Amino acid sequence: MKRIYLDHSATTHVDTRVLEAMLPYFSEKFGNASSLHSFGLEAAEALSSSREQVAAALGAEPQEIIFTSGGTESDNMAIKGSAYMCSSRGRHIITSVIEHPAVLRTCEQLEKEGFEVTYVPVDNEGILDTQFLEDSIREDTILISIMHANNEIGTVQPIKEISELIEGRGIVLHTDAVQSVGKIPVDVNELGVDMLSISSHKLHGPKGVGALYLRSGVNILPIVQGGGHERGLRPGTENIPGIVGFAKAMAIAREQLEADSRHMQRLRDSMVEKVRSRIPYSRLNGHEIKRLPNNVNMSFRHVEGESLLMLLDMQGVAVSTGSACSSKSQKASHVLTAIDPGVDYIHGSLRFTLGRENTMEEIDLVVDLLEEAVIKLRRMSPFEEGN
Amino acid sequence: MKRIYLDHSATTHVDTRVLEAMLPYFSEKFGNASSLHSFGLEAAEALSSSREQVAAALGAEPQEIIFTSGGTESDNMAIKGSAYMCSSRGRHIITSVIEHPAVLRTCEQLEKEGFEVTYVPVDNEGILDTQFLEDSIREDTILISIMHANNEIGTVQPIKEISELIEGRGIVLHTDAVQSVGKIPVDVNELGVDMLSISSHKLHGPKGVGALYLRSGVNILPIVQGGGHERGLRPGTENIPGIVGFAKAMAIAREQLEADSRHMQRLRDSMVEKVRSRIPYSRLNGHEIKRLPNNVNMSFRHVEGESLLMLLDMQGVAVSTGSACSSKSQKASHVLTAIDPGVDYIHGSLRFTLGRENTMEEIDLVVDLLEEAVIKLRRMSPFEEGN
Amino acid sequence: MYSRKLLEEFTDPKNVGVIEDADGVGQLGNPADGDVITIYIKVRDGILTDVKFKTFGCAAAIATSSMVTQMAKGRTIEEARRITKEEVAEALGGLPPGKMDCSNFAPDTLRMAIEDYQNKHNI
Amino acid sequence: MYSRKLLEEFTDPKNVGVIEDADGVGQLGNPADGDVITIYIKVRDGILTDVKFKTFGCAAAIATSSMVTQMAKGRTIEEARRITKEEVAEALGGLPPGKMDCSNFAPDTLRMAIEDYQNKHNI
Ligand SMILES: Cc1ncc(COP(=O)(O)O)c(C=O)c1O
Ligand SMILES: Cc1ncc(COP(=O)(O)O)c(C=O)c1O
Repeated sequence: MKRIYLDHSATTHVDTRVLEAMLPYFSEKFGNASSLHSFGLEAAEALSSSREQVAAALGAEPQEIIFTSGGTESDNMAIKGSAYMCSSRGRHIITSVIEHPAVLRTCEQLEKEGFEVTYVPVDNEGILDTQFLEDSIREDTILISIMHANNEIGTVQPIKEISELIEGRGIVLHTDAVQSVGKIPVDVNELGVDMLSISSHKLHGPKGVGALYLRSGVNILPIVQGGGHERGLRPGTENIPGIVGFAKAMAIAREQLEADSRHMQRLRDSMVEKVRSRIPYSRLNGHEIKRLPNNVNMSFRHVEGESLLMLLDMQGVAVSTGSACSSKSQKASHVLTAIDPGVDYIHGSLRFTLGRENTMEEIDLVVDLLEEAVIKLRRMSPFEEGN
Repeated sequence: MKRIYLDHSATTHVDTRVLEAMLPYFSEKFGNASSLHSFGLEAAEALSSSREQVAAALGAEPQEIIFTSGGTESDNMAIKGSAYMCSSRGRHIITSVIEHPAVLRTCEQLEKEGFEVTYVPVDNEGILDTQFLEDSIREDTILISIMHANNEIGTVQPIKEISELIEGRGIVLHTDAVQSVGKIPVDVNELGVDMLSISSHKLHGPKGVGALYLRSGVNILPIVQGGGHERGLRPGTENIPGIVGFAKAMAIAREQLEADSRHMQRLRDSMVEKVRSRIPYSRLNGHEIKRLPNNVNMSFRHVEGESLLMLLDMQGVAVSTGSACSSKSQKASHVLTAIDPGVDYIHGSLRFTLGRENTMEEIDLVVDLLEEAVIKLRRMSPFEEGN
Repeated sequence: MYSRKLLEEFTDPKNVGVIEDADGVGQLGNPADGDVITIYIKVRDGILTDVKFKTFGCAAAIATSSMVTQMAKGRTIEEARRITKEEVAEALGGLPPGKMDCSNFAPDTLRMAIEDYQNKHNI
Repeated sequence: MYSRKLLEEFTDPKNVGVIEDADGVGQLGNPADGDVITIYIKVRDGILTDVKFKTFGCAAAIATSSMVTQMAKGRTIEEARRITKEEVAEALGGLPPGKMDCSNFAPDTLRMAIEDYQNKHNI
C-alpha cells in the first residue's frame, strides 16, 4: 500500500540533500568542536558555517543563533531565561491561550515560582485579541511570548503588530516560530522579535536539534549549566551532524520558500474546497486566509476525530487529530476549545498538514477516502438519523 | 598524512554499525513517536526497543531510562531534578572537587538558589576521600553526586563503596558515568546508584543524545516543561535516529566490553611504560591501577601542554591537554590542581584517550613523535639548561 | 498501539444500528466528552435475541461496542449483565494502557439497556 | 584557530636560545601561570645585534617570542621598544580572539630586556 503522509506539522522526513550534508560528520569529520586539534577544527568550522546559514535564513547575525536540542528547549530557554534575567524589574508575563505546551507548561511552572502570567484569548477564527494584549501590559511586564503560527489550526498571529505596539517599552518579545519557518517568510527584523524558537525536524531537518534566535543586546540566563558552549547559554558537546543538517534544511527552506509555499497553498485551497463540496457539515477550523499554506484543519459534525484518523491510517493516510485522545474522557484540545466550534464539531477535528512533496493526486485520493470514512462513521453515530 | 586519533574522551567516531542502524530513521521511518498513525507506530516501536537495549546494557528496566540530549543535560536533570524534588526535606548536596563542569556549575547554580554543597577532595592520585564524604553527611543531606570515572585523569571512583556507606539513609545517589560506560562494567544495581548519566557520543554513538537512568521509585522534577514525552520528565519530540544509534552503540559496547577493554588496557600500559622509559621527567597523572583502561594522562616537566598538543597535531596526532588554555594566564585545570603534581608538571599534562580501533603501531609512532616534541620544547624552555 | 484484533473489529464492526422496537435502550457518555454509546436490546424468554449499537467515539469505543453486542447476543440476561471489561478487552486482543477505562464503557451501557428493559417490564 | 603563519613560526621558531654574555635580559610570567618568556639582547652602537629567547608557554607565546626577536634584530633600541602587539599579531597572520593578550607578552619582555640593558649601562 502506498502511504500518503499529511502530518508535516508533527514531523517531516529528512530531505536527501540534508542527510547527504550530515553524513560526513558522523564517522569521518567527527571531532568535538572544542578540541584544539585538526579533528576539532573541522567540527568548529562546520559549526560556524552552520551558524551563518541559520542566521542568514532568518535575517539575523551568526552570533545571535544558539543551537539547542529542539523547539521545546528553545521555548523553555527563551521564557525562563529572560524571566529569570529580568525578575528584578518585574514578574509579569503575557502569552496566549493557544500556545504549544512547551510555552504553556513553562509559563505555569513560572507561575508556581511567583511570576504572574496573563493568557490572551483568541477569536473564533483563532486570531489573537491584540486589544486585550495591549490592555494587559503593565509596569512590571517583562516578557511577551506569542506563537508565530499555531500548530493545530495553522493561524498566523500578528507578531509585527505586537512588536510595534510594545516598541520602546523595554518588554522582551519572544515568538515560537516552530511551525512557520519554511512555510511563510520569517525574518527577525521584519517581525521585530527579540527571541524566536525553531525546531529542525519540522522543516525536513533531523530531529534532536533546533535553535533560539537571541537578539544582540538582549540577555538571558542559561537554564542548563556546564561547559562554555554556545556562549555559556547552552552547554554540552555540540551535535555537529544534527546542526549541519539543520542548517542545510534552513538554507533549502529559505531558497525554496516561495515555490514550496505556493505549491502547498494550492493543494490546501483545493483540498478545502473539495471537502466542503463533497462532505456536508464539514467546517474549516481557524482563519480562512491568515493561516499557514500547509494547514487544513477541519471538523466533521457528529464524527469523532480519532476514529476518522484510524480509518484513514488503515488506508495508508497519515493525519492527526487536533485533540489528544488518551482516556475515556477525550478532552478536546485547548486550541479547539479556545475557538469553540460547538459541541457537534469539537471532537471531530482532523489536521492535514501538507509537505512540499505532496501532490494533487494524493490530495484527491485523500478526499475520496475521507468522504468514505466520514459516511461510515456517521452511519455509526447515535447523533445521526438512520439505521 | 595518516591521522591518529587519541582523544576518545572528547568524542568518538560513530561506529559504522551504529550509523547503519540509524539511517532508515531519517527519511523513511521518520514519524513522530507520538503520532497515532503507522509512521508514528514505527517510531514508537523504535523508541521502545531502543529503551530496552539501553536498559539491558545497564542492568536496568526499560522504564528507568529517560532519553536526553547528552551528558550535560542528564547531569543537570539528575541534580536539579532531585534537589528541587527533595528540597522540603533538606538542602545539602555532596559532590567532589573533580567533577565535570556539567556537575560543578550545576551545583554552583543550586548554591545561588540556597542549597549548600560540600565538595569532597581527592588524594594525589585522584581518588575520592570517602572518609571525608562520610563525615560530610548531615541530617539534611539529600543528594550525593560523584562521577564514576574522571574525564581528565581517568580515575575510577569507589561508587559501590559510597552506595553501601549511605544505604538506607534516604539519600539519592547520582553518578556521572559519561566516561565509564563502554570502558568498564557499569551495572546500576552492582553500583547501587539511583541515577546515572550517559552521553552517546563518548561510546561511538551519535552526538546530541544521552540518557539518565532513574531508579524506579526515585522521583525527580522535570527541568524542562512541554508535552508529556519521557513520562513528562523530558518533553520534546524524541530524536529517534539519535536514540536508535545510541542504543545500538550501547549494545555494541556491552557486547564487546571485555575484548575492547583488554585491548585498550594493553595499549595503555604499553604506552605508559614506553613513555616512562624514553622520556625522562615524565609522570603519570591519576592512579596507576584504578583508572580507565583507555586513559593515559601524563605530564612532562618544564613543557607546556598546549604547545605539545599543537606539535603532535601537526604530525597528525590528535590529543588533548588536561587544561583549558584560553588566555595568557593559562589556568591549570581544576582536576590537575586537585591532585597537585607540582608546579613543574601542572602545565605540562597531555591526555591520550584510546579507542577500540587504535593499534599498537599507532601507539609506537605516537611515542616516537611525543619524544621528539618534548625534546624540541624543552630546548626552548627557560627552565631547562642549554643553549 | 491498538491490537490488530481491535482494529479489525473497529473497521468492520458488527451489529451497528438501531432496533426500532427495542425492549431496552441504554445510553452513556455525552458529546462534550467525545464518547457516546447507545445500545438497543431485544429480549425473548430472558434471552437477548438481538443487540445493536450506535457509537460516537474513538476506535476503542467502537470496537468494544461491537464486541459487547456480539458477546451478549444469544445469552441470558444474567450472563449478559456479567460481561466484564476484562473479557471485552481480552476478546479484542487487549487495549492500550490509556484506553482500559474505555472497555468498561460498552458493558456498562449494555447493563443500562438491560436495566431499562427490566424497569419497563417490572422485573 | 591559529593561522597557518603562526603555526609555521611555532613549529620552526627562530632565535631560540640563551646569549651567555647578554647586555640585557628580560623575563616575564611565572611557571604557575603556565607562561614564561625570557629574552636576551646584545647591543652595539644602539643597535640590537642579537636577540634570543627561551619560552615556556602555548603555541602563541612561542610564535610571538620568535617573531618579536626577528622584528627586533638589527633595529635601534628605540625602534625595538616601539614594537606593538598589533604589529606582532599582524606579522603572524592574526591571533585567535582569546590569545590577543598573549601578543603583548613578548614585546613587553623585549622592553624589559632593553630596560635591563639601559639600567646596567646607566642610559
Ligand atoms: C508550535 C510548536 N512549538 C514547539 C514545539 C516543540 O518542538 P520539539 O518537539 O521539536 O521540541 C512544537 C512541535 O512539537 C510546535 O508545534
Ligand atoms: C564526565 C563527563 N560528564 C559530562 C560530560 C558532558 O557530556 P556532553 O558534552 O555530551 O553533554 C562529559 C563530556 O564532555 C564528561 O566527560
